[in-house]
Amino acid sequence: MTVLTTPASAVRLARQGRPIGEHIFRITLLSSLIIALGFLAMLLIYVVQEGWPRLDSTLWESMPSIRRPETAGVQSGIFGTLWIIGLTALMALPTGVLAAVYLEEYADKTKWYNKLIELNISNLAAVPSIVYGILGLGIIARWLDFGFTVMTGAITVSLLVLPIVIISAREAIRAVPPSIREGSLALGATQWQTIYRQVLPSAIPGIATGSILALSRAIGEAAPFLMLGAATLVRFNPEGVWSSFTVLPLQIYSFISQSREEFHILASAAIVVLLAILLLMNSVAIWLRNRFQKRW
Amino acid sequence: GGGDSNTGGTDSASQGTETNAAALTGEVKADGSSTVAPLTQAASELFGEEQPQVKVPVGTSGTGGGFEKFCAGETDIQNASRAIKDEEKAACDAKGIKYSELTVATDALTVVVPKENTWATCLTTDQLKKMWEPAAEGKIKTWKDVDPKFPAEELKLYGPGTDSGTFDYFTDAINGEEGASRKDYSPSENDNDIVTGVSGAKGGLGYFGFTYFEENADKLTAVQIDSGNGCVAPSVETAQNGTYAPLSRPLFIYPSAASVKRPEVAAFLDFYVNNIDAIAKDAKYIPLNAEQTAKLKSDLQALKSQAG
Amino acid sequence: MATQSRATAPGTGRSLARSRPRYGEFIVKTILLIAALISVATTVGIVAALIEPTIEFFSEISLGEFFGSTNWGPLFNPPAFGVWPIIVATVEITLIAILVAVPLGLAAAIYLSEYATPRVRKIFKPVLEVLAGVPTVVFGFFALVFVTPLLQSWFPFLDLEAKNALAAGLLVGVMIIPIVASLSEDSMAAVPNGLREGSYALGASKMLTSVRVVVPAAFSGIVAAIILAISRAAGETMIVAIAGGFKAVFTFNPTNEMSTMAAFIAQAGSGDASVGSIAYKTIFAVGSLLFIMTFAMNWFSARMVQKYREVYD
Amino acid sequence: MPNLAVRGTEAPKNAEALDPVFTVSGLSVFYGDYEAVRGVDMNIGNREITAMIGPSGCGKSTVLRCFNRMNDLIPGARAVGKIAYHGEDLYGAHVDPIEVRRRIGMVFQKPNPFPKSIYDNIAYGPRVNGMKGKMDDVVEEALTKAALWDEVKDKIKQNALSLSGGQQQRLCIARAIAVKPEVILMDEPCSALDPIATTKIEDLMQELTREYTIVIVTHNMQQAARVSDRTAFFTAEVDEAGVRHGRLVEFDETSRIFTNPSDKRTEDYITGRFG
Amino acid sequence: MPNLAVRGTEAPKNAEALDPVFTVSGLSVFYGDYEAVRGVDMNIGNREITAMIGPSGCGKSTVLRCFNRMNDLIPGARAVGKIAYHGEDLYGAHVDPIEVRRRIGMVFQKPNPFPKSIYDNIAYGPRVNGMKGKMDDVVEEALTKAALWDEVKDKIKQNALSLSGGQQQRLCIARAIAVKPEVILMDEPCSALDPIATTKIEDLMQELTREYTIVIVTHNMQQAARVSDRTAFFTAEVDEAGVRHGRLVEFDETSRIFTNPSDKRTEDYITGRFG
Ligand SMILES: Nc1ncnc2c1ncn2[C@@H]1O[C@H](COP(=O)(O)OP(=O)(O)OP(=O)(O)O)[C@@H](O)[C@H]1O
Ligand SMILES: Nc1ncnc2c1ncn2[C@@H]1O[C@H](COP(=O)(O)OP(=O)(O)OP(=O)(O)O)[C@@H](O)[C@H]1O
Ligand SMILES: [Mg+2]
Ligand SMILES: [Mg+2]
Repeated sequence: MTVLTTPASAVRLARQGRPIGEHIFRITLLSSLIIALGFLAMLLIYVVQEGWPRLDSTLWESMPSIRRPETAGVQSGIFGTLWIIGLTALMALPTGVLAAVYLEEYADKTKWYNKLIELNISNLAAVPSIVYGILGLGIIARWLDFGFTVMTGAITVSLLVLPIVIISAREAIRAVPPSIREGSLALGATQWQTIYRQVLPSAIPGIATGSILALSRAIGEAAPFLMLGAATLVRFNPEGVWSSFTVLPLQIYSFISQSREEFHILASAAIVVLLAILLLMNSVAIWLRNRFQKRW
Repeated sequence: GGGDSNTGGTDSASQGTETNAAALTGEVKADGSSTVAPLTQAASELFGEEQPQVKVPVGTSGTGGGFEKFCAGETDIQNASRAIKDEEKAACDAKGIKYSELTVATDALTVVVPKENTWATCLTTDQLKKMWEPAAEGKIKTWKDVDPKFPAEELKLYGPGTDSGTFDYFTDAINGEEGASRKDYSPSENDNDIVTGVSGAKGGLGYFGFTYFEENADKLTAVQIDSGNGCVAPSVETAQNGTYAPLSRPLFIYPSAASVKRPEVAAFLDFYVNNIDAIAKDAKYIPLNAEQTAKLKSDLQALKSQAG
Repeated sequence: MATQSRATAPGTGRSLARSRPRYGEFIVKTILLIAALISVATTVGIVAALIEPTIEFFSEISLGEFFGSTNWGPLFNPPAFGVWPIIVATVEITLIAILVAVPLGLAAAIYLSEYATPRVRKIFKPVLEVLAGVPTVVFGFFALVFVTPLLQSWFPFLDLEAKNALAAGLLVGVMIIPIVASLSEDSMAAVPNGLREGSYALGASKMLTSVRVVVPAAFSGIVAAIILAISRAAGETMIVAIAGGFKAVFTFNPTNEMSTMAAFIAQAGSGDASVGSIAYKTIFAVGSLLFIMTFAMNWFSARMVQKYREVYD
Repeated sequence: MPNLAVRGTEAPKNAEALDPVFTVSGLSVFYGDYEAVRGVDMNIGNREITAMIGPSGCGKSTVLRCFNRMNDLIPGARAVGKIAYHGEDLYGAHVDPIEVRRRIGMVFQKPNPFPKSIYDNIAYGPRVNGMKGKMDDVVEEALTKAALWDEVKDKIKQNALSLSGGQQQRLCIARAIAVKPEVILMDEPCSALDPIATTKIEDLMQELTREYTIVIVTHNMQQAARVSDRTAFFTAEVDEAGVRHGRLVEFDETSRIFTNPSDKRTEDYITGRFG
Repeated sequence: MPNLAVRGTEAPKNAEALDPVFTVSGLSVFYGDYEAVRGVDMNIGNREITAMIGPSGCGKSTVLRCFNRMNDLIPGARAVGKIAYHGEDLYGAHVDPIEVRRRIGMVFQKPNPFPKSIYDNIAYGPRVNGMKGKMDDVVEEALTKAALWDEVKDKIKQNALSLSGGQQQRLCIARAIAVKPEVILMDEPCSALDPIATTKIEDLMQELTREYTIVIVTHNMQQAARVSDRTAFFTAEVDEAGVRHGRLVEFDETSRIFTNPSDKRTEDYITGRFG
């Protein structure tokens, strides 16, 4: 092939002094991401370093103590947190997913009451957690007379995270291609059969992600429990839903409030435990997401 | 749905001393002031070694929040850093909750300054009032404003939160009226913040319980208080014998008469009272003197007999 | 044309009528509706919990005093009920948080959506989501014992107090970065690729395409993300309670200790104020105000997002 | 010069469509206030292949989806006029749309297998319809009829998404057959497929027409010419108010439509002068 | 019998393509390890319309996107061989892809106006390219050339998404013209449009070819026959290893391709026996 000399278009295709702004922009973006994650890294390093002396088995084998912080543990807090998370998962996740199914698959979006439900859910997602504490105290603990029990705490937190579950489950359900629904309906399946057997299984990865985000939030909340006046020093594990309890974040808060240095070390160690539970849950989410996405 | 008590033995409660004959079960709910909580917490821990089946959760809803629950019959023991107020009495009466007031320890409110502060070794109650009274707000800005002899170092005030009994007591004792205080100080629920705040500012001053001072004696100096009878430093002795005035104060628990009928509550209270010295030390408060201890024991007996 | 003949049509022998009853569908729909209505019940519950003490509060304290003064101290003697100091603190901390979170979060979102390879995105997004799950007490603790001392030693001239709005706001900002980043990234990813290609085909660079095509097209989603982040920041309790303090003095200086509305509720709610007292009712009045503020903001943003949607679709 | 090979010329099965499965009269379809299709009359003959052709947006899919009431699922969609299925009004009050869809199967433009195994894809329809009997046999039979059995019999438990596009589309046909429908509707079943896969699907349609009535929408005139017995040509007309409505222009034997259309618009369209 | 109206027969502009804009030799395109297109040689003549036709998946879009380096944006995509633009290697080290795209415009299958006003859509390109001068004139000129000015001149500040599909596609062409490119690439520009809009775009292409070189990918043989000067027919072939690769089968004047193709596969395709 003969290489022809360029005729009319004498301007060649070479770079014509493109600004270095392009590179600066890219680097700025990347550093923003790194700064955000840098905070996380710094925080992790700090608490691990601070809590290091107490990161041993007594931490989860013993009960908290005001007398001997140096050998105290946070077992009751761990169990309390696990109880709350478990119950929240049992209550908030099914309710949230069902509500999402209603809104995505059944609700006629032109009806005022469905619009109201939607607006209400997005509003609730923004309501401060301390206000949920007021709700829990006034309505659940007192009015329903559930007292200051695991049940009250779990219901309060469930209501707190419910909007998150609903919103993310809706996203996941919406992401299931309509062709799957049509395919099922065209075979004579009913709507619920279609949802239960096609839509929900396909939406599992998205629902799982949203659920874990919601439970992560539930794990870390202290403010509603503060309002509920959950006991801070509890030297026993909850035995049931009507038992008194405490949760890790609240214990951490009370440790921070103590003046003795040992309590601060203990607080850092407890934070490491809390973060470990959090990371464990997140990895489960990622595992679920990847596993189910691979299959489908 | 509270933990209803079920008993191992009915005899255990009334005999005052060391009743570990039968294993008890049930739950003794305590709530209230976070200042008093360490005492009840320490009691709960020690009691747990004797009666491991009895659960004693200790909440820290504050004296006010605690009284609300207590007068609604939701808790058995109320920790209070101040005496019950009239409206709270009314609430308890309305629900038919009977109780008595037990003084379990003494606290000496300690006024602290940082180590760098060399001028304020002793302050009169008038000087304190001048710093803290509502009228001082925005006016008394430096130490020099308090007393011309002091340097013109900026005055930075730290104290417990306005909702605490400690605050109420201090304002009453110094400013003459409960709750009357300048607002532009740094309040904190967390005494540790006061330690940090005061030790970090040369012109800092704050107050809190004696315990916290002892733990931070390396960072802070305790100011001697002169209420007209010369300078007195806070200490166990001066607090117990009442010479550290007007800043030593009693700490209370309010057991409910109805709850005392339950053997596990009675056993816990017996334990509490009988070991009050060790408990106060463990909680880092100033223990009662012999006379006060005797009164505590008789008060508990009176409550029990009232409960029947 | 065939008129409607009997159900036993020729060639099929079976009618098209329902062969078996299907009550199940109805029951299912009812259960689903109930699940959706729980959220409405929640709102009703919140209002019910707040309304009575709030009304009692305002029967004693006039709206004029509540909103007309800058002197706040419901627990002092004499008490003062000018709510502005805690509103200012709330707004200021929220502002600091937004100043931190919006640039960082948006930049991170643009990076993840426009620049990162799928593998990088797959790693970074979950890590960012971990940041969203870090308990707020932890952020508060970190702000108090690490960030504030750090700032004090780096910028001594700021004269930072041991508790201050700056460190609290900073960490609230870090807490909401993932909300901004993750939701914005979602809406940028939803921008049809055709728009990007259209821009590249005109000789636009990646930066111009991101800034002038993708971001504007995803605008409604980004606004929604920011509004949600603002609500979270305004209502955040533990970080401000631990690191921001409780001093409610009317000031705009973020190096000072400040009490936000949420911090006030937490403080007074766990304090020694006696129930039924005016101080106690103040908790509910402030709670109502905070609830109304977030609700209004969200409602407003929902409207705005809807308006933009109309423009862009 | 190219010449369109027309199946109709070779074997027009029922010249008069004596045995109509669907009788459509005065059918108009609305989306909200918009009348997408106006006044359609046509009969679909038993065990024939009827093709619907026409430019984009003329309402082919809309009409097709009326035949198994898939349009019910679109909020605001509404059919006016009459469609009788074996003489029974398809939109009658007592008619259960779910039963309709079971009896009148559908295959879509883009193959849409469920993200399950091949086996489960086929078994799904019979299962949700509460069919009893040996599922293995049902699956094998359906796959055999869809000319897919030999290709997949060794990997029946494998995920259906791992099949090629053409195999997926045949799977979708097999899935539709498995519930033993009476009619199969196909909306551009080959437009996502390569030529080889297309040929296979076309052969399959010819095969299936022994047992089933087939209605197919296609963009591809060559395809209509090759496979169908009858062809309906739709187009979009602008009315006085400037609104576009789909209309049925001509409906006749495929051979007639492609060799001697009676309408000028049909001729223009198939000779490529238009669209 | 239908007869394809062929533009090429009427006016073959440059019988020998003496003045090639693009010289493609030995072009293969990979997506990762997959060789999607193998060994393409073709020349694109100046101020001609070149059509690329062939069954789905044969690599038409892939080749087209090499001409303005849009493939660079697909992770893993890689072109091997040579494409010279006026003799200059398009993939040379010194070549700036952004400059390439400015000089070689592109119009996509689905109209993709930015969600901005009509005015801003047109002005976007000149602005990002730092062009000076009166923007109003640039906008008017581009819209006029794209035969859209009269229809939109009164609502120039209105959102472009409020236009009809055909108008949107002409807007996209106007947008491409506004940066004063030398070549316009079009990837199935009419497949989302109705027949009337299609006719308008085709007329526009004829018009534009006075000033621009146009390369168009189309599924619609009638369209290729109507508008193009030269036609390239691609198909997909399965190699020994069972992998499908796109190949250029025949490249010639449109009139020749449609009346007297030299390759059997081309003939099969255009007569509809295939695809
Ligand atoms: N869900 C809907 N809501 C409103 N209008 C619709 C809807 N679906 C289709 N239409 C309109 O109805 C008309 C007919 O659409 P239809 O999909 O039936 O056309 P078609 O002939 O199948 O076209 P194509 O060949 O592009 O598939 C079009 O104008 C379309 O815009
Ligand atoms: N981004 C990509 N990654 C991997 N493979 C691709 C990608 N894009 C296209 N291909 C593959 O390259 C081959 C050619 O695709 P291309 O889009 O060029 O075909 P086409 O001729 O334009 O088809 P159509 O007519 O359907 O648009 C196909 O096998 C396709 O699957
Ligand atoms: Mg269609
Ligand atoms: Mg293509």
